[in-house]
Amino acid sequence: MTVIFYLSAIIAVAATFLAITRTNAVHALLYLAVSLLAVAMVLFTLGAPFAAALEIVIYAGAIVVLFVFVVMMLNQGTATIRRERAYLTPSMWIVPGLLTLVLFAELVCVVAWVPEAAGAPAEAIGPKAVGMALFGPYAIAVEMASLLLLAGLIGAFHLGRRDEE
Amino acid sequence: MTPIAPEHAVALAAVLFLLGLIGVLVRRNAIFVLMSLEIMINATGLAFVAAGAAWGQPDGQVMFLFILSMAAAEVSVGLALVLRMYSRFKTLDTDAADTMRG
Amino acid sequence: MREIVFHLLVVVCVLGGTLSMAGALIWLERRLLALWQDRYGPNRVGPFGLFQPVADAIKIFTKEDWIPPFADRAVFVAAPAVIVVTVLMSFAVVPFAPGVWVADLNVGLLFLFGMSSLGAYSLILAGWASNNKYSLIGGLRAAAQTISYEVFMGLSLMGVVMLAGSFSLRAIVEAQQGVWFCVTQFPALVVFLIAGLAETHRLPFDMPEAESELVAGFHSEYSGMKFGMFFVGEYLAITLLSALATVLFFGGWLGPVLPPLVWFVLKTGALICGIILLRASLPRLRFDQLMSLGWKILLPVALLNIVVTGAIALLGK
Amino acid sequence: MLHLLWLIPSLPLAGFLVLALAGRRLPRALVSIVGVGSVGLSALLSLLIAREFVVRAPEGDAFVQTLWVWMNVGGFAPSIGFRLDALSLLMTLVVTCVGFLIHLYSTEYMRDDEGFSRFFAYMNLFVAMMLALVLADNLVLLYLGWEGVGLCSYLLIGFWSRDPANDAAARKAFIVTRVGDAAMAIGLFILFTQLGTLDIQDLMQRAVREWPVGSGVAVAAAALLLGGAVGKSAQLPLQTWLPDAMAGPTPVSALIHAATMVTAGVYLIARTNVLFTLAPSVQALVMVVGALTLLLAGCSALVQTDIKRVLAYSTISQIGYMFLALGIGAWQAAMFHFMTHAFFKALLFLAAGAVIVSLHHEQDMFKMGGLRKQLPTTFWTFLIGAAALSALPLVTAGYYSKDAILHHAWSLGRAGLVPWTAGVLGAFLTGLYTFRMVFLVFFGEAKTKARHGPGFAIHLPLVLLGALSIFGGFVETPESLGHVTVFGRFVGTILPEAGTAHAALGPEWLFHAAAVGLPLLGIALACWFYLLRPRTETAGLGLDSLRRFWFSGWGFDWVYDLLFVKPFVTIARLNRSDAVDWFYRVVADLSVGLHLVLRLTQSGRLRRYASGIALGAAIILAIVELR
Repeated sequence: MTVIFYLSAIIAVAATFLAITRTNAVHALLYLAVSLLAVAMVLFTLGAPFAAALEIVIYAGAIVVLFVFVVMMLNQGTATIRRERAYLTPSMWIVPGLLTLVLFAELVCVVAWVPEAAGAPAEAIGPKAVGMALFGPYAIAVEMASLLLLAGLIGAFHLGRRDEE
Repeated sequence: MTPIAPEHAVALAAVLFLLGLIGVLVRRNAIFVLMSLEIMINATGLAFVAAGAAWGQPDGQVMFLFILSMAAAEVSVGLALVLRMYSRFKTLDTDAADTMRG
Repeated sequence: MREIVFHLLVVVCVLGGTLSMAGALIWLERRLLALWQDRYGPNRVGPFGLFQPVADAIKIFTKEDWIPPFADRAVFVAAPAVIVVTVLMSFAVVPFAPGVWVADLNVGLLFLFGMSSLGAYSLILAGWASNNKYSLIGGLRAAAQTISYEVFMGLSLMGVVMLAGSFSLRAIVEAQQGVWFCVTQFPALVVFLIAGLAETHRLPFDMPEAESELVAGFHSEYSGMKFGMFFVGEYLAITLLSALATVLFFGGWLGPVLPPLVWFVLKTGALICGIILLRASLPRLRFDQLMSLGWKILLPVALLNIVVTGAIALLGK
Repeated sequence: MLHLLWLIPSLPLAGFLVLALAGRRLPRALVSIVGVGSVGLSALLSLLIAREFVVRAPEGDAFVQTLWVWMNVGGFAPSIGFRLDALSLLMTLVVTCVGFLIHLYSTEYMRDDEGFSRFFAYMNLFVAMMLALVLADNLVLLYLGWEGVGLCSYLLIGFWSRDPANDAAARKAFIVTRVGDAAMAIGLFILFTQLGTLDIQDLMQRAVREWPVGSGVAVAAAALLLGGAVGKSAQLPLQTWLPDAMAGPTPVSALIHAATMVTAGVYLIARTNVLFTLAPSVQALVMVVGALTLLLAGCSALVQTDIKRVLAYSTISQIGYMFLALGIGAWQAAMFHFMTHAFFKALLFLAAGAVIVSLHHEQDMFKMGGLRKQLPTTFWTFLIGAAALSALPLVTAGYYSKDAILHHAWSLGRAGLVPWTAGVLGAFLTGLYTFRMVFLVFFGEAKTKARHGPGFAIHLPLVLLGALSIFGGFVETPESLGHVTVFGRFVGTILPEAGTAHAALGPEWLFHAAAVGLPLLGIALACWFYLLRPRTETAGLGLDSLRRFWFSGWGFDWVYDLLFVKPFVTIARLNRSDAVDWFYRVVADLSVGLHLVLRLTQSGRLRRYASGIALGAAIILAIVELR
């Protein structure tokens, strides 16, 4: 299990790095999908099979497909790839890189200082437990999430409508 | 099943999050920005699940679910905006959409 | 040790069985279509043309495996593999008979959804990588179709999950000891079959390839073994769909007298024949019809089914 | 039947909602049906409920219906609840029935107005709010109705808002009554902090239990409530808004004067009579206010030229009568006079409206004349109303109600001398100005040509109200005239009976002679000046300055302008460029400067914003860690 975890983690980081550096949108999205699948594996090894399954179904299966769909709709050809390459000059990376390094150092400190989690049971938390929690103490949050999704639906519909300009 | 050290899982989440952040900061193409945002959101969810797993509670996965639904809503509106942007500016360069600058 | 050997045996059998099933299906479909359409079909190679798939295989393997120069090479190569892999992965959680399964996940059904949604990548990427406008349109159609119909498929099965109380396919089969879910969940069965057909891009939902409008759509540029993989993938998907319908709605291996495995194969075979019959008898829909069918009919039906099932389950407690 | 009580205010409210939301799109016929029908149904329902109430009186002579608790804050839990007893039933009947007739009248009066549906929406809301006011079982709901009535009066007085003068009149009505409302609100606060409830019945019981007669708190509370009543009922010193309120359409004037709004003050005092009994000094103040108002307004009515202003002053004067009655403890007589006044004042206004509309919106009496022949129905009904207003003996409702008040004052002995004198003098003035109006409008030579007479929707309310103005008084007659006590027995369950323990001021015949004689004398004088010897009004008496003084309503507007408006405007003008402004200007300049700096960050570059966020996160994290 531990081996799988670290393997998946390495794949996830590598694929993510590739995803944000590609110039071809579809390639980047494929790397992103790989990264998400690897994260799903990580989730599985963390004892969250439900989250892992949803990660695949919704992230890899729906969200990224939606991205691909949009990229294909806009299908801009090789000109954009050249432009992307022009955008990504090495100097662009300096400030974000430094900023991120600082943040990373800080985050590592935070994580390192976290007190040891008391008695973490090693067994997986299945969909039933999640469901009980969802529709028990988190019922209001579920309602809010559904409202959010409805708002997203309406918003996307409204924005996507082609009105006469 | 040997438990994974939660710090390592959280550290993975941090790395992924920061990679996404770099993506947001570096890329100019709106689609890549959105992608990077998705990476960041996903990393947050991973951190929640890792914390939940560390404490043996389902709450982490519950939060992951909410993050998931938020990401879905975000991406649907975001991509619709990208389409609108493309039809308005004929480019996906986020810097082109700066007509509201001060 | 014995268990591990048994397990390995199951894995090998499932892999071999399903792949050879795909080959057999090619023959079966052509024969059945010919029967229903009042013509002969393949009948020259071997008795009843039984060796026709072998001949086809030899031909496909030996053909030139050509990649168009304008295509995106890596993606073009990867695309056909995806569909075969995802479908084969799906078979891992299907319980064929008591004890005869590769894995019994407690999120088995969700795993299936995940695999079927990943399968969409195959068509989309093939369409995009071919760098050809017909293929691109086919890929776009595949994306829209898959994203939409996945919703209804998932929703239709929630009633089953509610009644069985588990995402595990084994548990779902065992929950049908009394009465099969095809009785109690009839609307779900209908929605599931329609959505499943749409997911596998079979007639009457084969808009992504649509020979008459898109010149074979997403696989126009494919030839040789890459084309063969799409072909095999499609038949594997049909088998998977039938097997799933059997597991989810027709009691899986349950049945009197005959051994469980036989029951499973019989039910699956009957369903496969039914699906082939659908292909033989129905015309292709238009794309807007497909979308309105999904969002305006299947979605409400599936939602209603969930609400009613939930209410009954709650009252029955 | 009684449980349908909630429908009475709800029906007009529903009518208002329908008309306000969809009125613009509805055809006029439908607007009329909704507008009139809702009030009509309400009137019908209140009649049925009244029958039920009289035939089978509910326990404790009151029916309470609590719909829901309005709010519940720290033990303060006013309900939306209605209380039906004799007093509120009387008010409800008058409001709905007279209101219905006025609505019916309006369908013709407002026929050609472009704001037809808006008008009926406001009118319906007006009636609904008044009903909420009278039916409320706690003072908070009553206050809601109180304010709602004020709002509707504002909307309706300024109905023809194209003319800024109308707007000014509406604002004046709103602001002047607001002064009284503020006093009333403070009164409510005092009552609640002292007694811990605002439920009217509860409040009265606790007040009697906890406050001795004449205690300071009781006096303060009663005085503040009186302030509210004075504002709403246009009594001295807040009477100035009512004459100007004539700017609204005539049906509105009729509704304000007869059925709603101005009688709210009378109702409030009658409703909280226990409180006023506990504060005798305030009750005496009520009497004084009533007496002064009645005389002042009577004098002003004497010299007006606008027919509606005459009626307005006469309303102030008649409400003064009611206050007078309340002030001397003649609760029943006050309500009786309220009822008859509602009938004949509505009648007079509607008839005046008919005259005005026949004369192409001419309101100056000196340009009218000789309409007796041209508008016979209007003339006769107006005459009935005028007779009732000037308390023509025996045959009119006004006589009986005014007689009841005067008789009560008479029977108080020496204490009743002032109110009695005021009342009788007022009766004389009433007769004089009323018939001055009648003679100027309907007799003499015609100065303006009337167009065709009004139609059925105007005549029917006139005739019905005319009948009520005559027969409405026969429900309560003095001992010497049959001694009918239907009204007294009906209201007696709520309002204490007038005590007659004191020695009367004098022999009975003297009282009757004065009460009958002085109005007749007034009428005779009017007859002399305006019918037999016209054009002698000003020249004959040589009192031009006095006339102007009275015409302006005793100069109250001038005084208020001098006392409040001018100083305020002066101070405001002095204060125009002061240090406070300077301070704010510096603040504004600073923020503009800061904006110019901050604007630089608004580059429109998404990545810069994101970097900013990330930098902020880094800084916050650093702070958290280094702490």
